[in-house]
Amino acid sequence: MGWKPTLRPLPSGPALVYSRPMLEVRDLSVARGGVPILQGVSFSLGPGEALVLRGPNGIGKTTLLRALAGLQPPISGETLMEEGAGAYASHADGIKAQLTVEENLAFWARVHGQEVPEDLYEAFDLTALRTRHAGTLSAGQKRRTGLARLGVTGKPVLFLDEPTVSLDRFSVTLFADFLRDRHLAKGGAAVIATHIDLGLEAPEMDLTPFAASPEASGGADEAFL
Amino acid sequence: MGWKPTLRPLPSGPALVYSRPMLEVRDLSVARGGVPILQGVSFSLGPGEALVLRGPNGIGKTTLLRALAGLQPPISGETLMEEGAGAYASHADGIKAQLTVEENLAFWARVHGQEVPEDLYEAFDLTALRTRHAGTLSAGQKRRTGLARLGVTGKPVLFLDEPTVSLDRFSVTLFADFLRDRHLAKGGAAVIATHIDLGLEAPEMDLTPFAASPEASGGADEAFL
Amino acid sequence: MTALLLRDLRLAVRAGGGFGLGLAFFLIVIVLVPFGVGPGAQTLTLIAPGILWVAALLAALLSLDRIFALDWEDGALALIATSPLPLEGVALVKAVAHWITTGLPLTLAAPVLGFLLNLAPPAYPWLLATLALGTPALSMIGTFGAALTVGLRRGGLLMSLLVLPLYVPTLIYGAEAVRRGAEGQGAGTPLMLMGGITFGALALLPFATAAALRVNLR
Amino acid sequence: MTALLLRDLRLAVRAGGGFGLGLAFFLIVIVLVPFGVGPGAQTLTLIAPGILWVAALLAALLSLDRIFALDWEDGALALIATSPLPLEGVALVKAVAHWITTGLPLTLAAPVLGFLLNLAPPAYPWLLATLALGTPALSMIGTFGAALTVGLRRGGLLMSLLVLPLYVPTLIYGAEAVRRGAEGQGAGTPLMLMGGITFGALALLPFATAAALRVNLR
Amino acid sequence: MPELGNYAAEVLSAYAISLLLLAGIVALSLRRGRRVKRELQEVERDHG
Amino acid sequence: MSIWEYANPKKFIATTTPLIPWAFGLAGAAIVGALIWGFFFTPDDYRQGSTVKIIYLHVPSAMMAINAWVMMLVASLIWLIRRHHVSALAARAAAPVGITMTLMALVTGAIWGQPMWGTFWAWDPRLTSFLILFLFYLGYVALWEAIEDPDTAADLTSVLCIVGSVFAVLSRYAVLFWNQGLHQGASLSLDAEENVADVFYFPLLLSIAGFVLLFIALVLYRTQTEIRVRRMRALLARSRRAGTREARA
Ligand code: HEM
Ligand SMILES: Nc1ncnc2c1ncn2[C@@H]1O[C@H](COP(=O)(O)OP(=O)(O)OP(=O)(O)O)[C@@H](O)[C@H]1O
Ligand SMILES: Nc1ncnc2c1ncn2[C@@H]1O[C@H](COP(=O)(O)OP(=O)(O)OP(=O)(O)O)[C@@H](O)[C@H]1O
Ligand SMILES: [Mg+2]
Ligand SMILES: [Mg+2]
Repeated sequence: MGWKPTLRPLPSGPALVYSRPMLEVRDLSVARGGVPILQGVSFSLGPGEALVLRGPNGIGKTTLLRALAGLQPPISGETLMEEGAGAYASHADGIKAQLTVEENLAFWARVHGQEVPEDLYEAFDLTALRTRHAGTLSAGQKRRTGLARLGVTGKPVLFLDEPTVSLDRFSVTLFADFLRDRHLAKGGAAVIATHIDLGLEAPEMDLTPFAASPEASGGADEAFL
Repeated sequence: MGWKPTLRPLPSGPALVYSRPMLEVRDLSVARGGVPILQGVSFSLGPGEALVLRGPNGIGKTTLLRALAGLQPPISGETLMEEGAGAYASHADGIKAQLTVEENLAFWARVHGQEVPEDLYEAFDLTALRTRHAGTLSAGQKRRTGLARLGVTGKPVLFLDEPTVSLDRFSVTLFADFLRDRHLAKGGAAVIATHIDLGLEAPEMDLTPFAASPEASGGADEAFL
Repeated sequence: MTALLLRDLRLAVRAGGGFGLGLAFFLIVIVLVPFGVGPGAQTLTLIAPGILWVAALLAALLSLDRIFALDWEDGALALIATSPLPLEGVALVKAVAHWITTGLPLTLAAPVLGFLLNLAPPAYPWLLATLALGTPALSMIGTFGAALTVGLRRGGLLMSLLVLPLYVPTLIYGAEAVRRGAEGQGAGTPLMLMGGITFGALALLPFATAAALRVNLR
Repeated sequence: MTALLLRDLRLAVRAGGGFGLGLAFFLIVIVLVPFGVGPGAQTLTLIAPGILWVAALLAALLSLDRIFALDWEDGALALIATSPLPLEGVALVKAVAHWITTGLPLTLAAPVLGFLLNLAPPAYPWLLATLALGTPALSMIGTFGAALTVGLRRGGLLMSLLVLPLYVPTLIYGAEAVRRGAEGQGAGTPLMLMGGITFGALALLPFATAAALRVNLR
Repeated sequence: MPELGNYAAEVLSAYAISLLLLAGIVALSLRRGRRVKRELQEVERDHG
Repeated sequence: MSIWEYANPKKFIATTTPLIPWAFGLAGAAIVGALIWGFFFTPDDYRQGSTVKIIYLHVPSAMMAINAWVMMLVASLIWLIRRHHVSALAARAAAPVGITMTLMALVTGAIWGQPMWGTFWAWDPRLTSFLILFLFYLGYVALWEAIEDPDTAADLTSVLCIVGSVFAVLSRYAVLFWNQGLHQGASLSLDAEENVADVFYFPLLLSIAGFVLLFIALVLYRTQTEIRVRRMRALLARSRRAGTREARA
């Protein structure tokens, strides 16, 4: 926040026109802890498209997603996206242990001015857990609740950081189905960092080639080099 | 830990005699939140053997591991293991953000009265990160540090709950190698709950058939039914 | 916005850290002081206004770290920041929720606790008035302090250090008004000055708080 | 054991929540009190022993939640519990670490702060003696309270509620000894009684603390 | 009504407050007890 | 048959249900009788005037405030040693009753203090000890409320109750050391010389008996409520678990 990711807002128009990208990233470089991590990342996503980010631990997937979501400023390059169109989901999913699954989702729905769709519980196999306090869920059940939150944000562009951690295989399929049938099919887009196979037909991008060279410029420390 | 898992300590003897199990679980039933979760779990592990626990989210893998590690009492059944032979590792890995990787490992080594083996850093690809504060690591790097901790406990029986969360494929291999070559090969044993394929030649046990029936007896709530 | 307020109040009630506790802490500090300074009634009457205000301030202080820290730890704060809610509004709502769970019950209970410290009878209305007017400022200033330290794990003590100096003017006017009231003098001036601080804080600090949150989320 | 102590001290220094802060809080409370009760020198002299002790107690209190909560959240506590260290020893070490980071600096700094409150000169040695003897009890009792509430997120306020009543006897003897010292009377009796509490607490509370930890880890 | 002398206000308020407190705890206990009993019956019917 | 059989929740409910109306009835009769007797049919004290009538409320409530804590301590020990759920729940059930009694003793005492000592509140050791007892009760109840898992809560509150009892006693002595007070000594001593006059004594005894009965009735009833809450919780938890498994299958 603070810094707004949109440099030039795209001219608005019907959301489903295929040819206009929903998210365009041009020559982006990002830093973490004052050190450049990635440089020259470019891609663009249209409605209904997803991109899977790959790369070894520590290459900068989390950093890139945070920059795209507007949580940290990039060193250089630009991100074009309609203002307020992005939703970010990380390991920490903002689910309160003291509230029930239903109350948690209802809160996030109200924050985004949405309703909780009835079939959302089914889509994430949460029907039997609706009235459970989130604190008493198993790791995977809690994660499913966190993912179900994405269904009530109403945001068209999702930035997902390792969404399937702790999920069993069946739940991974549930999540892939959700993404394909309920998000992308409705004209949404998604950037997903993951180490496993999601079972989603989406292009993958390995970040290894974009690792910043040691001489890369930028980063908060640059002035002192 | 309050309740002691060892019912009858095994007669001590040379640790590597194959025929004597290091961990024997007989007809174990466990509860969570006062409700029986699993019943009738039995298995035994000899030196050099590992067991992979499988099952959908919420079946009770975490609960079973906690009971085996002695963190919670079982409803019934017994766990035979030499006292103090087990080490438990969960999602939370006790790595302090303010200490460096080296300091973190050194602390756990001293707690267990061990030294940090020099090649441990290499085994987990941490050599370049030794002097980094753990707080500045990426999710996977932090996880590797948490796993490296297992190399300094000196405990022969490991209970691992989803050890490979956030790890990339290469790191998963590193971890499997560590387990195979440095732990099992030296006569250790391990029980591992995971949803992914570790690349380890170990028997798997699906917990689904052991799910407690709704009429199962036991659990703190039993007196009230 | 109301969704956030309701959720915060519900969490305060459920999490077993809400309503009653700030009050109980207030009570305890008031009870401890005579153990320290001795049971003499005159001494107590003399220091009662000051001690009541200092205790109110500490009770407000001790609950500050709940304002943002829980939402920070589980990631809810980052999610709220990327939601359509304006962060300034979020800051204000958080302060209001804090006031409802601490400042308000404190104000209502203060007269009863006045007895314990042998507060002079004419001071009671002033005690109520200053607390009603002053505790919102404590909550708002505290929210700002909480926003500054939200990224630090268990930054509670540091936050106290940052916040307490900011509380000084409110404390001085508040205690002074009660003291003058106890002596039967008019206490309108300190009361008005305190009101000024409260409204100023409510008008301006949400912006500073939001800025601090943005920096911490980066 | 020493490994744990050293780690805790190192964390306290690094985490920016250690040494200085408890002290700074102590200082601020001492500074706030004259703002609250007014600057009259006699009044201050009168209440100085009590206020000094109450402030020391609050400063100790505010840092209690760091004792176990951080280790709880990142799972280190469960790992320590399954390690060869006896949990009773862990409880004692935690209390010692807390004392070194708060009680000790507080004791050393108290005479300086006595000046601010116009403490009577003969009281200084007694202030030092009571704090040196009493703050270990505060740390140990606080560690017990922290163990009771460790499972609760941000249970700080609840912990205060549980711990402060337990502090009452220590506070009474401590402040009474200083007051008698200030008046030039012998203060040996309260000092000895306080010593009894301290040693009793150090001998017995580690067991209660370990029991509470075991329950919470279950 | 007995003659209470100078202290009528004190004595009467002591009785009033005490009886109020006693009635309060009894009423709260009974109310919660009844509600829980009713809810338990429902739960036993639905899930027993 | 061992007494511990009543520690079974079902057995406890079955046994106590017929007793509760009697306990409530007798308690009500005794208290109403004692208060009417004391209020209308006893003379004024030559020194205290009519305020002596407050004794029928003040002394029984003060005694029950202490007795309730002692009962909680015993129940906590039984829970920790024998792990009978009913005793843990009885301790929980008793705490709010104890709080009420403590408040009542404090309020009647404060009102009594106004004519006798000229102030509502003085830091007299007796009164102060009661205030500390009140704080202990508050902490105990707050801890019960804060912990979600009932067995964990029972364990931790029991530990707190035991440690708290020790410190409550220490506080009592500390307070006595700190300030020698205004309050009168025990009036119901065995030494007949020191007892209050018989006119006040018998209604007072009746009132005390009524308070004891009321305490028993309330604790039994509230324990039943706590047992039902636990039963409800257990049934819901099990059926939810069954539901999860079906959904998956
Ligand atoms: C808030 C204040 C007070 C509290 C907490 C309090 C508490 C107690 C307690 C604990 C007892 C002991 C019962 C026993 O051990 O037998 C008691 C008895 C008594 N109190 Fe108070 N008291 C308070 C104020 C007063 C006042 C102001 C008076 C009147 C002057 C008073 C008169 C008595 C008398 C006459 C008894 C009966 C003597 C006895 O049986 O011990 N109390 N009170
Ligand atoms: N606060 C920080 N200060 C300094 N360096 C940091 C900080 N946080 C992360 N880094 C470094 O930045 C790099 C990128 O981290 P990032 O978290 O983006 O990796 P990642 O691709 O998400 O890895 P993973 O798959 O393990 O989650 C890593 O090398 C990491 O060590
Ligand atoms: N504190 C609790 N109170 C009540 N029920 C709980 C509690 N914690 C977990 N459960 C329930 O117990 C069951 C077993 O949980 P457990 O964490 O052992 O599952 P798991 O097999 O580890 O699942 P995952 O793969 O998601 O980690 C789940 O159905 C969960 O909902
Ligand atoms: Mg990452
Ligand atoms: Mg699990």
